[in-house]
Amino acid sequence: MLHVNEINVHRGRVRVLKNISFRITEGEICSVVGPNGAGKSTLINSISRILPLKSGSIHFCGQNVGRLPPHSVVELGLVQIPEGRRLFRSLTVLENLEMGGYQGEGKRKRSETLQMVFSLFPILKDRKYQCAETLSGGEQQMLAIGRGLMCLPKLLMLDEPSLGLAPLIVRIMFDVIERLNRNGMTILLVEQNARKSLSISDRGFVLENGLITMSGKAEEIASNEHTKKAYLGL
Amino acid sequence: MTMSSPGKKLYTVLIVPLIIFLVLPIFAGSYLLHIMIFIFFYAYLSQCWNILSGYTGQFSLGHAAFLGVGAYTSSFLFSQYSLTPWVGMFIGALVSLCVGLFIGHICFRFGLKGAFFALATMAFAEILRILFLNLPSMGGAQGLLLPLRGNAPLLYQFEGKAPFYYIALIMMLVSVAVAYAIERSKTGFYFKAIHQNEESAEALGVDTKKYKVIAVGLSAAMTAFGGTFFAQYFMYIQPDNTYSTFVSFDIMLRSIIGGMGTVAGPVIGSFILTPLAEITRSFLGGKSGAHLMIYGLILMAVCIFLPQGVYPGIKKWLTRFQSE
Amino acid sequence: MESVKIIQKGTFIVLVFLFVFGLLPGESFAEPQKIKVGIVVSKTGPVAFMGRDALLGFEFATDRVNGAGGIKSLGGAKLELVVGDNESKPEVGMSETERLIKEGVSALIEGGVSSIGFAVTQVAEKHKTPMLVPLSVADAITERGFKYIFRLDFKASWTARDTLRCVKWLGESSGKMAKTLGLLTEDTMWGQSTAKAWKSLAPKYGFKVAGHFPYSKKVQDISPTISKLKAARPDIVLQCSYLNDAVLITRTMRELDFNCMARIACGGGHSDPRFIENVKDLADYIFVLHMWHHTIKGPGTKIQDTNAAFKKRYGEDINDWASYCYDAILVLADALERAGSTDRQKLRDALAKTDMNIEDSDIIHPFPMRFDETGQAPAICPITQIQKDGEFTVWPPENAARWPIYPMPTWKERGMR
Amino acid sequence: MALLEVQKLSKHFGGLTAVANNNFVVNQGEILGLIGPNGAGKTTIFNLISGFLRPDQGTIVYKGKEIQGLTPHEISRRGLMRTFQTAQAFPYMTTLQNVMVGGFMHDRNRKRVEKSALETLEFTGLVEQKEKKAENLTIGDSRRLEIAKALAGRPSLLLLDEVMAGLNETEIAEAVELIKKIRDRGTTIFIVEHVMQAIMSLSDRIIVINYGRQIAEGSPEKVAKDNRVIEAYLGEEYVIE
Amino acid sequence: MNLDTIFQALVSGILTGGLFALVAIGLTMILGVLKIVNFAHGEFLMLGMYLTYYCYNVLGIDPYLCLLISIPIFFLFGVAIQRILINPVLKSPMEIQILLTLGLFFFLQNAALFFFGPYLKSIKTGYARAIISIGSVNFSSTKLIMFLFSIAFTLVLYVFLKKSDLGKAIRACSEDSYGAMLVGINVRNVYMIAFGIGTACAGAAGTLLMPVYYVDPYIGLTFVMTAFVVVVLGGMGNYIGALVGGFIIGLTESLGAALFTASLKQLATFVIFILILLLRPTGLFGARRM
Repeated sequence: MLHVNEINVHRGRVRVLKNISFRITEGEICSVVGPNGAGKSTLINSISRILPLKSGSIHFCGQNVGRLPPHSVVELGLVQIPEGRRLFRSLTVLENLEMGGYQGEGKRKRSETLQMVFSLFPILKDRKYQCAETLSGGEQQMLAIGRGLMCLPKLLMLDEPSLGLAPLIVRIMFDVIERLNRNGMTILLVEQNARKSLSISDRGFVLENGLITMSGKAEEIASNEHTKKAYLGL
Repeated sequence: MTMSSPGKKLYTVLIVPLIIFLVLPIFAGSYLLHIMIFIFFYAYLSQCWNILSGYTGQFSLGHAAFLGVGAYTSSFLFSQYSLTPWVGMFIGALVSLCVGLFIGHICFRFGLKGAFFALATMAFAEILRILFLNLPSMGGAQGLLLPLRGNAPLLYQFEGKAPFYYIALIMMLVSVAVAYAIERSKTGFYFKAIHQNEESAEALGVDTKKYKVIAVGLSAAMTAFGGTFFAQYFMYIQPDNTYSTFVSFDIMLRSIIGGMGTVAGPVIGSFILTPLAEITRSFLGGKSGAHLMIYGLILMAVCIFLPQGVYPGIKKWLTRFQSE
Repeated sequence: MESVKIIQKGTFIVLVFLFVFGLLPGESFAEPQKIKVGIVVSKTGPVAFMGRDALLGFEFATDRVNGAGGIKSLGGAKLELVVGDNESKPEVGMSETERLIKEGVSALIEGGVSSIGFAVTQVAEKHKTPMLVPLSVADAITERGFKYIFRLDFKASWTARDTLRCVKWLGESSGKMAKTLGLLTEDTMWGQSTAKAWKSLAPKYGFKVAGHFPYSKKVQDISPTISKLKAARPDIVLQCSYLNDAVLITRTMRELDFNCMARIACGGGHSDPRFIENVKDLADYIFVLHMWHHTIKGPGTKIQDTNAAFKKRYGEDINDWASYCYDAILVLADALERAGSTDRQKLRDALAKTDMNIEDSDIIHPFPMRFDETGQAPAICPITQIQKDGEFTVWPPENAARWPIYPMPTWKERGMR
Repeated sequence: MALLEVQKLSKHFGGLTAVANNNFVVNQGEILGLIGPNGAGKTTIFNLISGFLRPDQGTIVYKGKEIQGLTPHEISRRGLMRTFQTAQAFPYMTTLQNVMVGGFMHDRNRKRVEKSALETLEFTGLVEQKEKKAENLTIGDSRRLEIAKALAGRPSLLLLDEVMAGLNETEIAEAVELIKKIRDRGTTIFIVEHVMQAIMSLSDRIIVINYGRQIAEGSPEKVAKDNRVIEAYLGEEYVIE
Repeated sequence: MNLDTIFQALVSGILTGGLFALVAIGLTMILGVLKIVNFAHGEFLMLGMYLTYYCYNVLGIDPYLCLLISIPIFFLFGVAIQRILINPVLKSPMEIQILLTLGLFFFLQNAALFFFGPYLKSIKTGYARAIISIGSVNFSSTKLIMFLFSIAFTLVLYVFLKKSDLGKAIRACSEDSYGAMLVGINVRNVYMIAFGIGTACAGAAGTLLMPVYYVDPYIGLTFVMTAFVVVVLGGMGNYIGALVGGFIIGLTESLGAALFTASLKQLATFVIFILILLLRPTGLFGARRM
């Protein structure tokens, strides 16, 4: 479904991603594990076309997205839920969600998707007319995911969805992710909480210093000695 | 990082234009001298601005305030108490220093940054302009007409242009020397550190507020000397030609065009912009507005194609050219 | 080292620059066949409109002098105008004056507002180049002991004197003497100094100042000021306004129903033909102090003929600024004729001995054109009144073309409210 | 002996409690670790100690004097210096100049500062990068630079905020060595770190916080076995209700 | 002090305030969405006035009808300016952006001088004569129309921003352009549209101002200075703040002129400006709020 081929990405003069290649097949959850600053967010941002590629190509559903503007990538169904949520803080919850379904297919199916999001996160329905910034951290993360869902993603990329959240909320988040996956959504998950994310993933890879140092089945990675030591705190 | 060999080279390179500048008044006509005075004078003012805005990154849109305070102080003392502007300019600098410290203190105390600081300085200059327009003791809108005393070097008045030329040249050289000294001193390191990362500078023991206020004060005091020069050269000042926002624009444009935060930037900017204004005016002055239209176009072109200023832009281009 | 490269490149730029300017010729004097006359006017900037009118006057007079055979004592040499733009800024004016002097002009003529006048006259004096001042009115211009500056027009303080004389004459001739004055002035040099003169002169003529209301000429809404003026109830309003504020004030006066016995405005915006264009009949009954007006009654039809010729060429009457600029060229031509030389010193001496008048020369101002030791001519300020069918000179009585309508009818009486 | 003593330290942002009633000491000469989940308040504690934030409550006593309420530069001049989580160098200065900024704290003589800055670069292994602009450094080098800048100010207590984030294994080993070397020179170190292998091997003691509250304190071995720590931070499965 | 004068000042202040608000709303939108300090904004107003002048004098189009022309024209003009000039410097440091808008300012001002001449121009319509008197307070009908249109315009804009998708997208971009990009909003287009709307506001203000005021090439700067004050007062990017700020500044200036002298009234404005900058840099109503 997503085919990332030999991409190199620079930030300033620093090469952050070095010849990264991987594939994501439809219906799976794939986890990216790695230390802070290894280039995980850079990876997601280059797939979203926020950051330019130095070389390499990205194909999504057979289409080359390496030259498209960011909003067209979203329209194709390649949607990112960014780290730090990036909500429109002074807009209401409803307005935030509407912005998710701003264009194309998302706009046409807006009211249906809205119902879906509200059934997924009932709390958002109650807070419909509140400003986003008045929500708690967990609610904001739900809103961020809801807003992403409004774009009708085929592949959802989540960047640190459990960052700074209470354990209970983290559990809900992971539940939601699994549920979305069961309903047929493909998911690329970047998570600090490697143990948790690997446990729900089908596949995963480890990104260190801009290189993929390991990839394979999630269980394999979780049981690897190195990853255990470095990221699982065991 | 030793300075001795490049240092020597630097002096030899410097000496050629310096000799040309020194002997220029012998063979140059009055008009060329006049333009040169303008170039030096604006290079000086722009360097003063650069010390604050280029190095410290605190963008001032109101340097006319300091120019005006300097000009008014020395001229007022001269016309009312016959105090020679040679002394008056130091008093002017002192007053301007106080104004600068005041503006700096209250702006930075409340943490004004970026566009907010810029707009605040612009407002301060406007306030001074309106105030002086309505201060009868300062001549109000009529401004101050300096008493003519013929050729009186002790009173900062001269028959010809050459003395003004040398004064402007010295002012420019002094400002360059000051900027150069600052760049290599602790203060300069701190200024640049504040510009590039204020939080980090603070963590490294830099009293960022103090150094920002120092930068405003220093820049203000130096600009005031320019004010006295302005008054003595024109012999007439009024709020609209000293405190005007356009004067502030004129001052800062040279630095930005030449390259902010570099020693040479303001000088290069002035050598480009001042003659440019003269040339466009003498060639295109025939139709109202044409030359200033060109001027505006050039400014926009610089922003789009050489956003770091002409000097760093050219340097970058040259290095690329050499490496290829 | 970075700095070394900076300096190297700096040197390069300096050398290129010097080369470019070095190619320009040094100071040289014009061929006798052509006498270069330098003119420093505002072609751009906020007072550009003034510069444009001044240029018409200069051009018209120059063509007239040249058409009549040029300067005969110099073998029929023609005048050639070299125009510099001061961008309405004193420092640019200085710069342009320097340039013109470098280009070898024999004499200079200033054509701008007083603040620029100050600056440029200083340059001329320094270079011992005679300069005629047809437009700047600040008193101090001829009070600095300069030797090369000759002013054709009046001093600003004389406008205060003449307006008050006119008000007094209006009262005496109609039997309805005004008592109080309201001063409504813009707040730059011109307005402030005139207001000062009015305040000090008013008691001498028996008037009381009911209030002084300065405002900024860039005003966006004048109604608070007018409503204050209204509250002060002056019999006479004396005004110093530029064009934009004059338009605004006139409209606002009607809007707020402000009435008085007479409004007398000192030149500036009110004397601009575009004033009436912009306010139409609201302008009626306003007295305007002019530098000159084409309805001035002079000997014979000389003034009318000159004006007609001008109007034929440019489609408009000679206005205040153009009139003095026109005379300035004639005065200069006369001096050149007498000096028989383009030498600046000789020309200066000839100018100092100028003695022309409207009867036996082509000048169009009805006062003798000669300069006292300060370089000042004894100018008078004619006052006109805008009436339904046009604007006519009403004062001084000996040059008047019409009888004034005084006191002016109220807005209600005029059916405009 | 306590070099830094924190009592009843609290900080709220709006309704959110970032740090709640923290009490701990940093002893002279030790390496104290501070761990906890993202958003637990670690960086806030560093910001409070270094003066970038004012505490709502509590006292911070450093070298026997209360320092809460002082500005950051005043605190750093007393020898309590910090690094930042995201490397915050002066991007357009060279590495050497970056370090010199810190060095000017105790000396205004440019030559001497330059000399001691070179020594610091030598010490931190950056000397080959001295003419490189900071913006062009690799992640590893910019982390070192972050430490070097602070070291130039000759701190007696150094707060290190995730200086190993994003480093690979060899680099982490080097960083651990460097930190040990710094401690051996007599600088007390208070460190926030996510890299477990590093913090476990470095620290003499470790404090664990969650939701702004201290949930455990003690030797690395003890903390690693603590149930609450495993639950909150080390990532054991949550108990299903 | 005469009570009539105060009432008159209050009314004039509110009427002018409406116009200030309209100019400032355009500026605040550009500031809020693109983070550009636009010094050329006053020149758009000036060009709007010239457009209205020529429409009326050459084509005989009523000035208020001319709104239908000036709004789309200035919208497109703004879009073009954004594409060609502003877009390249969006990521540049602030000083370059300021320099660019200053360059544009010089260019437009002198282009106006070049093409339209230095003279003051004003138009005279039949209904400009009508005067409304309430007690001792007088004002011309054109000022009232200007005021009503300004308010209506501001409200339409407000509803547009509040209710329409595009309006919400504009607000979203001014909140977090990065987040907007990630939900599929074409941020580049939104920037262009926002700049276009900002310019159209200035153009519309020019059209509304024309029957009341006069135009020459130099009037832009006075209005843009006032507009900056209003923007900072109301909070950058805050539309209701700009409306209220416009009234506050309008009242300050007219009451200042009534109570002190007219030449000092701007002093009051700038003092307010500095106080706001120092004490509430986010403006009276906070930055970027609806």
